[in-house]
Amino acid sequence: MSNVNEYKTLTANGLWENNPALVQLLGLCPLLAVTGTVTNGLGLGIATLLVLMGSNITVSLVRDWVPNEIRIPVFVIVIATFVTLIELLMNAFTYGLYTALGIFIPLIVTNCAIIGRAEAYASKNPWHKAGFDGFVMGLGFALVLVLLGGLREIIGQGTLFDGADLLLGPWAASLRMELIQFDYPLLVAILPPGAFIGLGLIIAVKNGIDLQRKRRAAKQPIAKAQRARVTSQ
Amino acid sequence: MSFYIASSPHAHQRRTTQHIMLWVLLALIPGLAAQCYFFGWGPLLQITVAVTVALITEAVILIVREKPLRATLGDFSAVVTAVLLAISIPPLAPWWVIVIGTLFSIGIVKHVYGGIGQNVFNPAMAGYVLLLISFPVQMTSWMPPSTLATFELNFIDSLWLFFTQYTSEGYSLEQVRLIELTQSLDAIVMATPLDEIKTQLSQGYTLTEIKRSDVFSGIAGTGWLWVNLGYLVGGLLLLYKRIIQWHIPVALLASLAFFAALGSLFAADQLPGVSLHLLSGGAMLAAFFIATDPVSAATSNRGKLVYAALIGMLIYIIRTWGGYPDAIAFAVLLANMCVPVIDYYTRPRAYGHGGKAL
Amino acid sequence: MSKQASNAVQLWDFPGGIHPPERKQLANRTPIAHLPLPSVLYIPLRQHLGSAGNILVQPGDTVLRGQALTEPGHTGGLPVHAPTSGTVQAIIDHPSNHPSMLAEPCIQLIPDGLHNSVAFEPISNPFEATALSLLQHIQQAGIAGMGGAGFPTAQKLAQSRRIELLIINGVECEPYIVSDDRLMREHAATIVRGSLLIGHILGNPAIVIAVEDNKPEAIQALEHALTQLDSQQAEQISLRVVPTKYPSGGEKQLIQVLTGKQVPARGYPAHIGIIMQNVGTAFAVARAIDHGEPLMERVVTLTGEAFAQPGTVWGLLGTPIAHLLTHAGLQTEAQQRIIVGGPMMGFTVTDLQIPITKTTNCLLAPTTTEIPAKRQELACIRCGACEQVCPASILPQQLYWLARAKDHDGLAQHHLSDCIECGACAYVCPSEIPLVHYYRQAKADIREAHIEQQKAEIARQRFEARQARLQREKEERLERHRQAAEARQKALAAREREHAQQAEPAAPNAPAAASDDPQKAKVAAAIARAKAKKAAQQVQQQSQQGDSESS
Amino acid sequence: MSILSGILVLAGLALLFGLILGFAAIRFKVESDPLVDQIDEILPQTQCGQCGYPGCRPYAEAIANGDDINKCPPGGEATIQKLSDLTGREAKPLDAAHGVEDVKKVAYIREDECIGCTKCIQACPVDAIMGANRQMHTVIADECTGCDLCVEPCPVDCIDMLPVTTKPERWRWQLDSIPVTVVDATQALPEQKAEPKEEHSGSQV
Amino acid sequence: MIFSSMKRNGIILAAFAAVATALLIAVQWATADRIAAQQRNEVMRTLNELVPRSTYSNDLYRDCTLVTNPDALGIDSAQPVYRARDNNNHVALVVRTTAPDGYSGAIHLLVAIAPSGTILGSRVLQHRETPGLGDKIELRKSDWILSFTNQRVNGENDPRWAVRRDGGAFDQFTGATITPRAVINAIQRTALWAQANSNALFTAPANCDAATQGVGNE
Repeated sequence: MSNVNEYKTLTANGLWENNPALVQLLGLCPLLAVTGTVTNGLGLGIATLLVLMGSNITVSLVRDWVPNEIRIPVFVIVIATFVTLIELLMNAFTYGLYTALGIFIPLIVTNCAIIGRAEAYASKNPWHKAGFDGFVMGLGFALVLVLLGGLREIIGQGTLFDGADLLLGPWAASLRMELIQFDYPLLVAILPPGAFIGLGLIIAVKNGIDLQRKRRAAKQPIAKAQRARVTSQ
Repeated sequence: MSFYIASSPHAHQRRTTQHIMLWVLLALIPGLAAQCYFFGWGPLLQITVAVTVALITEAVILIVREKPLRATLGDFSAVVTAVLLAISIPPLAPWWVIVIGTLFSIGIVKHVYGGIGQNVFNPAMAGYVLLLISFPVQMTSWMPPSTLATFELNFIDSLWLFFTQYTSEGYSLEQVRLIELTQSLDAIVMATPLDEIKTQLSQGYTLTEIKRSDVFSGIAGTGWLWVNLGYLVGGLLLLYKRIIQWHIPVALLASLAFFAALGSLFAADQLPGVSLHLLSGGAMLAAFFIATDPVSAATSNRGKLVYAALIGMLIYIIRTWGGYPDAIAFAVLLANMCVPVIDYYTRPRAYGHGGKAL
Repeated sequence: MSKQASNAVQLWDFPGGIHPPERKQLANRTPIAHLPLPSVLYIPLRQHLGSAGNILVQPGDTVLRGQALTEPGHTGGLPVHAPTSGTVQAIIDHPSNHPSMLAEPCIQLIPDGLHNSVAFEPISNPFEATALSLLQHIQQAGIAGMGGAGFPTAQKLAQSRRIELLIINGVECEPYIVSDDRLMREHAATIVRGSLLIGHILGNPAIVIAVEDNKPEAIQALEHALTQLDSQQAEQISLRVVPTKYPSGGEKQLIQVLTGKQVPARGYPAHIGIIMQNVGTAFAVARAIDHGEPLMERVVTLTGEAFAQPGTVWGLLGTPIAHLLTHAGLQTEAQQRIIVGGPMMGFTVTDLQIPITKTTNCLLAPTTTEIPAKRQELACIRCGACEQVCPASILPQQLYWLARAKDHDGLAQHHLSDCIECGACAYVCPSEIPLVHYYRQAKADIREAHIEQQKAEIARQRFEARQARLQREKEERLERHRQAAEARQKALAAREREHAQQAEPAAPNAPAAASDDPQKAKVAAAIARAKAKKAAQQVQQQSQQGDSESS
Repeated sequence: MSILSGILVLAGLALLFGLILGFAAIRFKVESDPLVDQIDEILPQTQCGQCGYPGCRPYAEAIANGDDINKCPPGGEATIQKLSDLTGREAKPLDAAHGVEDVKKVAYIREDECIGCTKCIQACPVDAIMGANRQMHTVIADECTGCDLCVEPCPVDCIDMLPVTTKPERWRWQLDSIPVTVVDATQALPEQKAEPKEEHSGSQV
Repeated sequence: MIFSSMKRNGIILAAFAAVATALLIAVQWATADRIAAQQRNEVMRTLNELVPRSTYSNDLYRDCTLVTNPDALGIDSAQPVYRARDNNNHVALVVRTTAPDGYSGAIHLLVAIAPSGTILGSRVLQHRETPGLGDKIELRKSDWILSFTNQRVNGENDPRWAVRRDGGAFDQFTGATITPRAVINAIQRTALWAQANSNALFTAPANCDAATQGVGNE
């Protein structure tokens, strides 16, 4: 029972309460650079998710053998290995996306969200929980990437799923939607400043929702806590 | 009868934010008049739309944020922002350009940062940059000075162009912007003088050759010279009324002139000189009206000198080597970012902290 | 000679400063007036910086003018004197002449109208007397700095450091106030005499009397007084005219103007060999030494357009301000401001019974057209105007943000403690932010936090000491029990042995029966009372709960 | 060959760094953590026990071991903020389960009702109550932390918690706390004291 | 104690590094062929857009020579030239070239030229022109680049090879004339050079390796 609860908490943390992109504000460099379209966001999101899961599970499995002093180097080795693996695999199987995401795949190594989870969670919990944590954290990160990519794509070029075939194969070319036909799209959305503004707005919306929820939460009766007697009386 | 409780000082110099902003608006008039004389009704149309949008946006945001409406709307800071943005963009840029720009300036750059006094960036310039990088075509479609223009635009034509991009007779903005040059039979489409120089230089012409064109009046851009002089007059008025202090305008212009002179010294025929830099673009507007925005500028006198000199240098660098034609907005925003550092390192030494410690 | 000298000497400038409208003509055209005696005086025990003295009188005592009502206690303090003859009616808590108007102990004196004085004891040949005896005399006269802070004068003059310069401050830079101006015009010779006496106490340093250039009559009067001196004294003392700029009368600023030196932060002028005294203090010192008169009255400016007859008056210490306001013909309006002090640094009061004290130099009652009411505080636009006018070269705007954020460390780093609260920053602020008020509150908060921290430290030590004591006591108790148990066992063993030898009945020791103890009855009664109270509370609580549930 | 050399080079490097880290871990070890002392410094030392721990020091130890930082009503928001700054944890609002922030108070014993039972003396965590058996007790106001632990043990309910009175020199410039008095203009100026009528405090700051 | 700590940490870290490296090497070995094929496909896709697959019969990807000619190609480094042949007939040269004088720096292009001098097509590979103004040289933004297809350069002073504003045959962009000028010049220059050196280029040895062939369509 407590297990179920723990998974629930992990899920809420990863997707909302402690979302790596919106709350921890980690891994912003790839997040802001590649989210010009949904496809790019999704690609990098999936890559990050895979790395995060892989590294979390591995770190958790080896945690008993790793002395405290060298845990960070070991984590880095694990993460770097996974990133390189993903990079090689993407290069081999999704070449178009590989060229589109370009230099940002190796940058996943320095995504603090990953080493942060390894340090904060995976190194203290069993492998299945760590893996699940990696999955929801990665999912939370990927969702933000996709959301931001979607926003920027719609405002900046009026489409959605442009270039999905690069990621998902030729069938996905039909996913492309032309939502709005701009004569003059708001180019800033696709350019890097648009990513900053967009992320800022998403964070603002998230905080706004949190505030609303807090306000709405019914005032629970306050249980009086036991007061300690400092003295024998 | 009741007694009134208040904290000292009880006396107050009656110079309020509102007062300052109204003077700024007043001082813009000479430059604006010159702009209208040379470039038609466009600036006035832009200002009308910009001020309306700015006030509505600010009012809506203030209501949403549950802030006092009268006091903030009444300080005219939103109006100043709107006017500065409106006169910075091409006179007949389509209406939605200024609407988007003003929305961004007031909504995002001013209020998301917390409203007046809190914004890190100059709202008008941030709005300008947004427009420039989003709509480069519209934002570089400048009108030729009326003395050179092929078309004479009346108010109705301007209105049509502003809202539809075509005159009532169906001429497009592109056509209206044509100039017939006297020394060659070519007709060219007008850009700003500085942009024109950059284009021509890339074609291998020398500066002396370029400046023979009608677009230039010998020392600076035709029309643009008078616009800049107009803003200079307005700026001097602000200085005289002590609305602004000399530090920022002088340091900005001096720094820009210094680098321009340095450039001329090394490559007189490849780099525009002092008079072109000071009088052909938006240098005067920037020096007296934009960089002096108190909110986003440095605070101490020494800090203001550093801040303005930095803007001058950045303007020169971006104009000479940058990817966009005008540089003022970028320069001001970059300098805005440096303000905390400048402020930190130009703190005055507090009384009694000079000698040995006790 | 003095005029040429004063013009030739170099002056410095201090950073910042403002030029508010001076409006001194309102009150400086008429001589200092004497008022009829008020019907009651509230003489605060504490009118200076420091602790109050010990009370020497009791309700019902008849006192004479100049009689000491308090004496310095073991914690120091300055005596206060009866400014007129009369009867001590009571010693009460009365609203104080302080921005908070919180009540403070005062001696309530009913004047008898005779104005009989004690026999004053002047010092006949003061320049022959020792500095120590003069200082004692000044302290017994109850003289405190009359410029504003009210620091006991004798304490300030009792310097072990070598003093090279004595500055007599007649700058009076704050708008409206003309007390020192009038005093200099009418009693220039006494002021010069007082200055020389103070100079004598300090071992004859150079003496400079500083006056702002907007007081030509005062300058003339002082110049005249200086020409009356013998050559040796004239050599020692000089008059210096400083340009008008607020706040050039601030101690630190005036030192900078006259000498170009700055008083080190958290230091005193004496650290750089300088002592400053107000002209009013110099006057009081001269009166005390030459006439034996303690400090009983002072010049108060009554000014502002709400007065029908503005001017200056001699106010007896302890006079309720209502008496002075009536005298000057105050015409109140709906939202009347009564400001004690000037328009830049004074504070508003709402109770007109607060007394005049040794530091009350001005009562300002402006009309709302003259000094408009405060408007809504707007957002700071970072214009930096405050920074330009700050005479202490600190960053008012940064301090404002830090004060709002309650960042005490940041405030300390930005030298909040060097703020002299002159109000120049708030005067120029286009958003009308009451900056000084923020600083005052922040300073008070910092002071409070400091006091609380000291108290917490003491509490912690006491708590730890107590814990240690309890631990020790517990161990001792255990030890005693152990010993007792051992003893019991020994005794038991012994008794058993004894018992074996002979059976002896031991008479049980009857417990002390003290049933008729009155104390016990009282205790029982008290416990019964408490129980009843508790029961009543419970009933009340239950009924309240019942109410809240039903509602 | 290149495969093997790749592995060897990386393993060698890792070995080297591992050796360095192993060396550094022993050589540059930081001695015990003074965090508890720092936390204890921040706590108000009222020793009131409202946090659920017997005194401030035990609560400081509990915080250092991960307990919440919002359980100290006497310290209030200011203390929570400081603890948040020190520990890097989120500054949550005061946990109302432990009580609410209140004005500073000091205990006062109504001496005529006191029966001299010494129970309050034993309850006082800072030994701020003087008295002996069957003697009237009194509180040393300057030492009282206002913890109110003495109130409950008193069998005769003779202890009151009174708010600390402000003195002018410790006044905190709260102008809006000064009541605005509405006075009759005709009565205000002559010497007879007008009876002020309290009204809303409409002061401007 | 210090030595045991060093030994333990060193060995564990080294073990991790060794395992990780071995794993990576294994994966790289497994994917190497596929990656090479992907790169080749990418290059071929662009090449085939310019030179239709049906018109040549050789292995265009391998039939590549490196040429260093800063005057003609606008860049100091060696550039690949692909040779399309149908049996032994010369079909086309595909040259990677550079316009160094774009508004914001160099523009990298691929130009296909028939031995006759006719331009078969051109693509922009990489540029940093102003978004919204100069970036219309990309095929994704505008089909302006297609206007060179089947054009011919008649000598160095061919008046048609200029933007309209300068009296030429090609459109400029609103608000930007520098960028199209640079591209036109570069294509003209490259075409003239390729035409003049056609035979020499076709007979040069094939000496490209994978590293220099990346087209990097960005």
